[in-house]
Amino acid sequence: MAVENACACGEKLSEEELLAKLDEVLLEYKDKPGALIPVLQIAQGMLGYLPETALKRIALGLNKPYSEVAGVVSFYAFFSTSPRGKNVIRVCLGTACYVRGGKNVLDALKHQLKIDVGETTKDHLFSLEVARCFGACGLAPTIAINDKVYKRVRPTKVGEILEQYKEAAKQGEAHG
Amino acid sequence: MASSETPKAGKISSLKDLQAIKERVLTDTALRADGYKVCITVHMGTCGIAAGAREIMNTLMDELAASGRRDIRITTSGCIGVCVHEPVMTVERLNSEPVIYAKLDANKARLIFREDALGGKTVSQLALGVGKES
Amino acid sequence: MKTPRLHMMMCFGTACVASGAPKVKEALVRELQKHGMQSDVALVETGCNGFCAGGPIITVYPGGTFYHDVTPHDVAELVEEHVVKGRPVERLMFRHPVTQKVIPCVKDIPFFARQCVRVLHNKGRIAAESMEEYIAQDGYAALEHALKMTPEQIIDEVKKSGLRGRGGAGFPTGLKWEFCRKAAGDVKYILCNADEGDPGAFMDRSLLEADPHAVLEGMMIGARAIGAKEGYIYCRAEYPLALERLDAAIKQCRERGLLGKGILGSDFDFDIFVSQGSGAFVCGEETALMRSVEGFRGEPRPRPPFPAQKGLWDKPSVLNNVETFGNIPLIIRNGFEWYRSVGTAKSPGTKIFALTGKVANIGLVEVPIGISLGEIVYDIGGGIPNGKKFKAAQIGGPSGGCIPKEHLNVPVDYETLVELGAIMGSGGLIVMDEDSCMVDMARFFLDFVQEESCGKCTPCRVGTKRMLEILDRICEGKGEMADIDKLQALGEQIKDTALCGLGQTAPNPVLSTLRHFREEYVAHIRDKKCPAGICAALVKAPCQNACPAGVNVPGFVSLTGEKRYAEALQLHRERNPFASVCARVCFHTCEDKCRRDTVDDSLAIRQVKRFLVEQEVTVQVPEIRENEVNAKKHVAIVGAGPAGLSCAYFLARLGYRPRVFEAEPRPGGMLVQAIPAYRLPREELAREVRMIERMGVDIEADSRLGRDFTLKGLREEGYEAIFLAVGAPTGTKLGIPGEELQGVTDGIRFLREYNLRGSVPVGKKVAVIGGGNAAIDAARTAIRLGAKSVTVLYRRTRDEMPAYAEEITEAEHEGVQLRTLIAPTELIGKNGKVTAVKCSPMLLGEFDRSGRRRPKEKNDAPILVEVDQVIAAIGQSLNASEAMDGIQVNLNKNGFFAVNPTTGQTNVEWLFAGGDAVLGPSSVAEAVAAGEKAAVGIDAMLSGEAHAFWREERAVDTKFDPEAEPVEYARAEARLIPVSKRKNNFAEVELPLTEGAATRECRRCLRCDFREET
Amino acid sequence: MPTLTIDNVKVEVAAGATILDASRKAGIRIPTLCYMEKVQAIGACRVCLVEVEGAKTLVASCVMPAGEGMKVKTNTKRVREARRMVVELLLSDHDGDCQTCNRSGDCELQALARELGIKEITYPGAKGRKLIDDSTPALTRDSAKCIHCRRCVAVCSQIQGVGALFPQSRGFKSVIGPAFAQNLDTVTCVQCGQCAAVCPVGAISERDQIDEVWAALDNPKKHVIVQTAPAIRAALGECFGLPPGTLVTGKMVSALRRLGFHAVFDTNFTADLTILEEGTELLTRLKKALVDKEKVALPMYTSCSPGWIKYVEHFYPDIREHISTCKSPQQMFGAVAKTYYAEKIGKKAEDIFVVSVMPCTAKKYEAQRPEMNSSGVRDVDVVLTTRELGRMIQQAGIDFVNLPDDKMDSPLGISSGAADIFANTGGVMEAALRTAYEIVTGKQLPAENLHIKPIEGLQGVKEASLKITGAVPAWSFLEGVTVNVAVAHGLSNARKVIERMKSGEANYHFVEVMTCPGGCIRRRRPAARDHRRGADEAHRRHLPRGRREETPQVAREPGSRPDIQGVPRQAARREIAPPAAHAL
Repeated sequence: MAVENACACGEKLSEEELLAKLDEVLLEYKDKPGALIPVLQIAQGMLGYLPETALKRIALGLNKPYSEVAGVVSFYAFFSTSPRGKNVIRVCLGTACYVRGGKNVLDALKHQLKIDVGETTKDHLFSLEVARCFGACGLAPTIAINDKVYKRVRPTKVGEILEQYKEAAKQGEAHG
Repeated sequence: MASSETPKAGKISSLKDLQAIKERVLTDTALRADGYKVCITVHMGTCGIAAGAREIMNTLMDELAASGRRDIRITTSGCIGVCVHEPVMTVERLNSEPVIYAKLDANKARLIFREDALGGKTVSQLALGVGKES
Repeated sequence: MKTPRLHMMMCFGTACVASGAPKVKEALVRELQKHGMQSDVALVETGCNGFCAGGPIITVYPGGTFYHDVTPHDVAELVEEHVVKGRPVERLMFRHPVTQKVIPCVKDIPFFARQCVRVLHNKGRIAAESMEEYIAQDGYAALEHALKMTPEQIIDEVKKSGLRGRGGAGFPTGLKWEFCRKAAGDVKYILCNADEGDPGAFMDRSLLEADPHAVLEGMMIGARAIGAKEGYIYCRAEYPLALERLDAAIKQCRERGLLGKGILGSDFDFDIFVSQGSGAFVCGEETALMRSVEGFRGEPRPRPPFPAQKGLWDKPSVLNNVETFGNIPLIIRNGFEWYRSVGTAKSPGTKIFALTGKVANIGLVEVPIGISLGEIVYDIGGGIPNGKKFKAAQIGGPSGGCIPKEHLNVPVDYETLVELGAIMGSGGLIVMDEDSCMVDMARFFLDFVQEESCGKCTPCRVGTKRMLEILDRICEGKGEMADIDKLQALGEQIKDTALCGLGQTAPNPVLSTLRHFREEYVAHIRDKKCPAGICAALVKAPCQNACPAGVNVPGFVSLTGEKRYAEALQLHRERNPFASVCARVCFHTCEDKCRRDTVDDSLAIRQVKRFLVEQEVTVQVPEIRENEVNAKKHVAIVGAGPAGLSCAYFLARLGYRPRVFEAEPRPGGMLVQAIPAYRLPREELAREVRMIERMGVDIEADSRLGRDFTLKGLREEGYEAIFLAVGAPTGTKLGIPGEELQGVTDGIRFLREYNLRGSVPVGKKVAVIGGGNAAIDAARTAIRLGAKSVTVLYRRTRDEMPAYAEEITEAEHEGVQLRTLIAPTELIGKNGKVTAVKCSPMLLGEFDRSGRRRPKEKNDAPILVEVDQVIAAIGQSLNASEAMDGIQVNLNKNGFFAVNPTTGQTNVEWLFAGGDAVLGPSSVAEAVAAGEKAAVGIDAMLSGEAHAFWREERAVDTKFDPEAEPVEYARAEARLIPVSKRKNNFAEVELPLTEGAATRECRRCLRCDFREET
Repeated sequence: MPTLTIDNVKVEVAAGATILDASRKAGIRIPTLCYMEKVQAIGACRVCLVEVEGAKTLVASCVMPAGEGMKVKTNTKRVREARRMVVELLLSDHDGDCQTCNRSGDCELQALARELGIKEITYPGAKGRKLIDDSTPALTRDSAKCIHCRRCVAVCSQIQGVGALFPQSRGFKSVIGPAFAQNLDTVTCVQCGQCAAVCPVGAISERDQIDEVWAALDNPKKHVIVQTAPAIRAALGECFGLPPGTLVTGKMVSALRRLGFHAVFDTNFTADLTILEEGTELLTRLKKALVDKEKVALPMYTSCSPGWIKYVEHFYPDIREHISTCKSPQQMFGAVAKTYYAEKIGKKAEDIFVVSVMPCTAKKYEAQRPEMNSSGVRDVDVVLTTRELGRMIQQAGIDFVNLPDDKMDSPLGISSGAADIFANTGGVMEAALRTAYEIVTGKQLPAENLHIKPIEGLQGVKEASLKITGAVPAWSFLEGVTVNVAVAHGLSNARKVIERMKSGEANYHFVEVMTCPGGCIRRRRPAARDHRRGADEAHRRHLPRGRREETPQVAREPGSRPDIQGVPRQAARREIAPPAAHAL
């Protein structure tokens, strides 16, 4: 589920290079049955999201109408066609989390970040999403920031959690 | 410290292969079984460790591995208050009174393991007493 | 390499990893190295252990010592004590939720002990990524066996086992396989549905994480049976760990020849591929799943043709879910007879449930099919935490329904659940307590299916949207009564017309809540009230919502915090005249709903009020809107209890001059007759009664309906409306032999006699029968009046007693003895006087319709309790016909007056009723609410419209900073006078808080009522 | 051969037939919306629900196979209420401004609502997104009117192989449309109008250009002329309640004159020209290939179907050179009208306003192509569809049915029989071959020599071979040559031909492609009332009419027509568009 657009060495690839890599993938998958969804998953893994250029390339490469590719992309919740923030916050609204106050946590996040679900903050630091169920109902209510799951989150603790990421971003800037 | 996967994994192509793996792994994971026939407790209080309980423990584990037995459990416990007799261990066979062995060394431990735990005979010359600690 | 002497099985399931299992493991490695014991201990990463709420979890073998909630800080102690010294660390062990006794060993913990672990037998026992450990637990033996069978024999065995698909609908697996086997074509596929997407369900994830090979083995056997050479596992991308383990397991199988050509030396060629789902719930539907694997939008198509004929890439295909495949190796290895040894005849075997929601032990449980819901919730789940009451269990996710407490006893099997409007589903079991709003719950599930509808067919695409819109309206307080019928009709039609299983079951959560919780819908629509306090638009603050009288709790609390006591009291009396009474005897449902308890503990609202009323020097009369027309109208109120007096109070505020008739010599009803003075000093009540009199209300005492006046007479005198608030004054009989003996009385008579006349005969050895507040009041009164021993006999356990927990505790402090699980069967007497109570020992059996366990006789020898007085306090009733004078008033099923719940009006236009006479024995706050409603109803009837000006929301101008963190004070403790100083008198037991303590307590309020200006 | 009972009527059907098939056979009508015979049966709209004894829920009759002994009920309370609910739900999500909708009176949803006796919408609520797509010359789309029947998706992807329209997003938020619900011009739409033809409501329709025509007619400076395609005269009558297929040529001409057109012509005139040009071009290409050994693009594909040209530009830009350089009859007419005809009547090209009445929305697009300005201005100004013309006649208050007959104008008014078959699949090729044959041999092609037959396994593709014997001296190099030809209709079939050529599986010299299945004649939409008979049946009954008119004409070979001789040939040729970037 890692969607970082960097390779293991930490080096960032340009979009051109990434698209070239995508072409290699397309070549490999070209004649495989049912290739579209795996290719989309790989592409999103590489690019972090699915920009129009990539989707058109995929449509060409797999010989499918672009409208059909778009129809598939927009059908599945996992795919995103806009870049997401550096940190993706997902609030679990599965039943267990919901009955244990997940909605209040979400409200608190919306309030603090001043964005709605599906949006990204102006500084591109956070994107806010809701998730159906992490399968970690014992820890409800939960939120996940990137791959880290926070358990038993209370609306009042949200600020503290966000602060860590803001701090980390500041440090990163200072160093980078 | 990792799990029991063997690096040199060959093809599994028959029931025999499956059984061989089962035998080997069950020995490795025997500790997790519920039932046991013999329980050996090495008393590893500070004094016990100072007196060499670790060595006793290692010896016993080696012996256990060599024996291939899965129904013997080796555990540790704290000091039982007979510090002068350390290292001390208790061997308890199912349905019989536990026997405390004292002033052990590796050789004695090996002997006790073979005679008592495996053979079912109390090594009376090394026994400190019969009965539960505390 | 040394052989490790300890195996630490570390749960590395998703929940434990999220809880920090990897950090704990790091710490363990470091700590073991420090002791040089890294080779003494094998650290084994297992799959999900099932006890998800307690992660991280470590089970140490030998012995199976179970540690939960382990943090890196605990590791040093764990190594030093358990590893080095062999002394298990008690602090980290499991404690029984009720007895608090430590249960060291995993197999003894009720959560595990009561399960029937078959499919999950490897969970927590083997390293999840080890194929060899799987083989050591007889893994792949079933495959080996199956390869020696003919495909028909395999299918036959599965058919005989009676295994039904665990994905939801419960179609017989063997039959499905047979169809596919018989379908024409050389190329066939077997698919595994691991797209588990029900909110609250994680069975499949856990099984995949804990025992991936079991699923692979099941698929291999299935492939052999149907003749497939390729298999696909469709697993959601949201399960990274399960995907990782699956990939690893498949790789191992390929490397070692269990996948590929000529498996285990046979002619069986087979391989498995993983297909990642991308977040579409509808892909759980089989035809949609196959479309998704093919690379399209996962939209279902109509069946027939069934996938067994035309499935993946139009080839015959079988799709089973993870758990179904997990069952297959067991059946082949152990035979169908063994398999059928648990479960029911129609549904053999076990079912795994993801037990979540408001239950103590959240986690994964495997139980025999047919076990009762109550056993799962209480015995395995450990019951409902925080002393809340079970309300319903939601089974089957968005396609399922709610099972209310009335059905805790039903067996959980496919047929029964369908009968109750739920479905087995894939195994999500969400427990809901009194704080769950069923309308909101239905809305939540509908919102889910609505979001997840593929949009292909009209009923699901548009119909569910319309249902959701109606539910949204209801939750926002904009619903109409006709909406209920619309929901019902539309829901039933969608079920009948939608294209696929998702659409056909989408209305289930709504239909099932409509069936079992219709009154909650009605409350939202008619009363604009969300009883559970969840629906934001209807709930200003949960405490206020929970108050039957609707007192602005955050308002008076924050005013008290600013020491504006007069304003606080005035605000309280806007909705409830009995501030001082309620400060002492209120049930404080507000505190039960207080959100502060999500931080630490609920606010001590009643004690704040107790302090507040103490500050009142002279009682201020509230706002009265004088009205000459109203003043001339004659309104009679029968009964000067809290309901009658409240009705008078609110009528007076509208300018009426009602007259109250009271049968007893003193006004107050149960407040004066039943509640002892040590809880409610008489002067406190009298002050508030005087306030009402000062508002222009006449109270005529010693004036009994039927004796001193009649309803018809009142009518003749010109009374235009009459409010009946006569209470439920008669004690219920025990219905056992010996009740006529001397020394036998009922609780209400006993209390009334003492409270009104100042004396009552009290025995030396008193037995009080019952578990309600009246029983405890009687017991504590008897102690004060000099009884040597007072014993409360109750047929259930202390947990089930309806009396306040704090009252029971104080009673015990004062010397009252409690004997539970004991039921009187006979009162034995000598010379006409009672001498003993013969009792039967009881035990708790099945769940009754109130959701409590029904006591049943234990078949032990009867117990004799020696007594010289018996006070039976098991209930109160109303003898309605007595005073009705031939007027035909409708009664409800409990024998009380039936009224319109919003106005209190009976079927007789001019006759209203409320309080205990309608509800049966209930609280003061409920009586106040009933009086207020009747006042509004009477005014509306007399004047043609309602004028309840006090119901308008008024802003409170107290300061509040929403950004500030909540203050960290702990809940204020009540101050009580010592037992020795109260045991022999009727002095008030509880002392008010100090001003400092009270105002500090007020600042603990989270101000849920606060709304940002927008 | 299962036998089943529907509403107590016993009916036997072929294996594989659906309940819907069976009920039609039994004479019981079941309403449908998303169903299109032989094209789409997806059970999505749920209008065709019936009750089957023993089934847990109602079933969609369009997809449920008829089973032996099945007992079906199509008219129970349960069925009626379910159908009503489905249509009510559709209406609740439908931008129901019927009064202003161009499909009012010709709307299947409207008809269904009336038929089911819907009086109120029980469950009103929020409606889906309203996206108006005006991005193409040919079509307008209004997502708020869409009822998600997906007929357009089926024709666009299955019949045309274009795939411009697909469901986007999911659930209530879903939109049927181009990628991410954007405009048609962002995807590879060929503007063939098949989607508009099958749309049961007003969600996709041809761009309405009536007002532009009125404006021209009202402008005294403009000389407004009209050309009508052959298919119109068999279809226009339907707008006025005449039975489908009634020929109304004379009334149409009268009506056009009353509308104020200065001259009324027949596109067939330039169809003959097209055939002549195309036949000659084929021969020229063959000559270059066989005699001059030049590298020349073969096979030659026909060029009169604008959707097909756009398709090639989108999907196969590398074979652009293979397409005949001839203009389509419509564009030839426009060019001729604004040059040759203009000169004849002494007007400037810019003062002439050319209106075409065509059965095809892509013609609107074709007229807007940048290269279509041989006359220096736009050759064809406005293209109307049959329905637009019908509406114009209604707007003018003309009593169409009782009009007297009138005749087309000369010199552009008459044509050979060859042009009359032009609108049918295979028609262009047959006419062109006949012309070429006559040029080469001086004899008429004996009809029995041309056996155009379907290629086995390839639906919608036919092929034939013609051996040339007795060539006149000028064409003697063709003596004994076998010319291989193929005919494809529907773009997905065209794709098959191209792929076969690319893979070397086939070797054709001449290929006719028509964008629409069955050719131009079949592309028109059945009226709403036809849905009760089934759209396909309605089509079937229209089919023979185009050919029927063949006989009364004067000459069978356009080359022999005297009036064509004076027409400037350069007006007949189009420029090949520069290679467009593969604009997906």
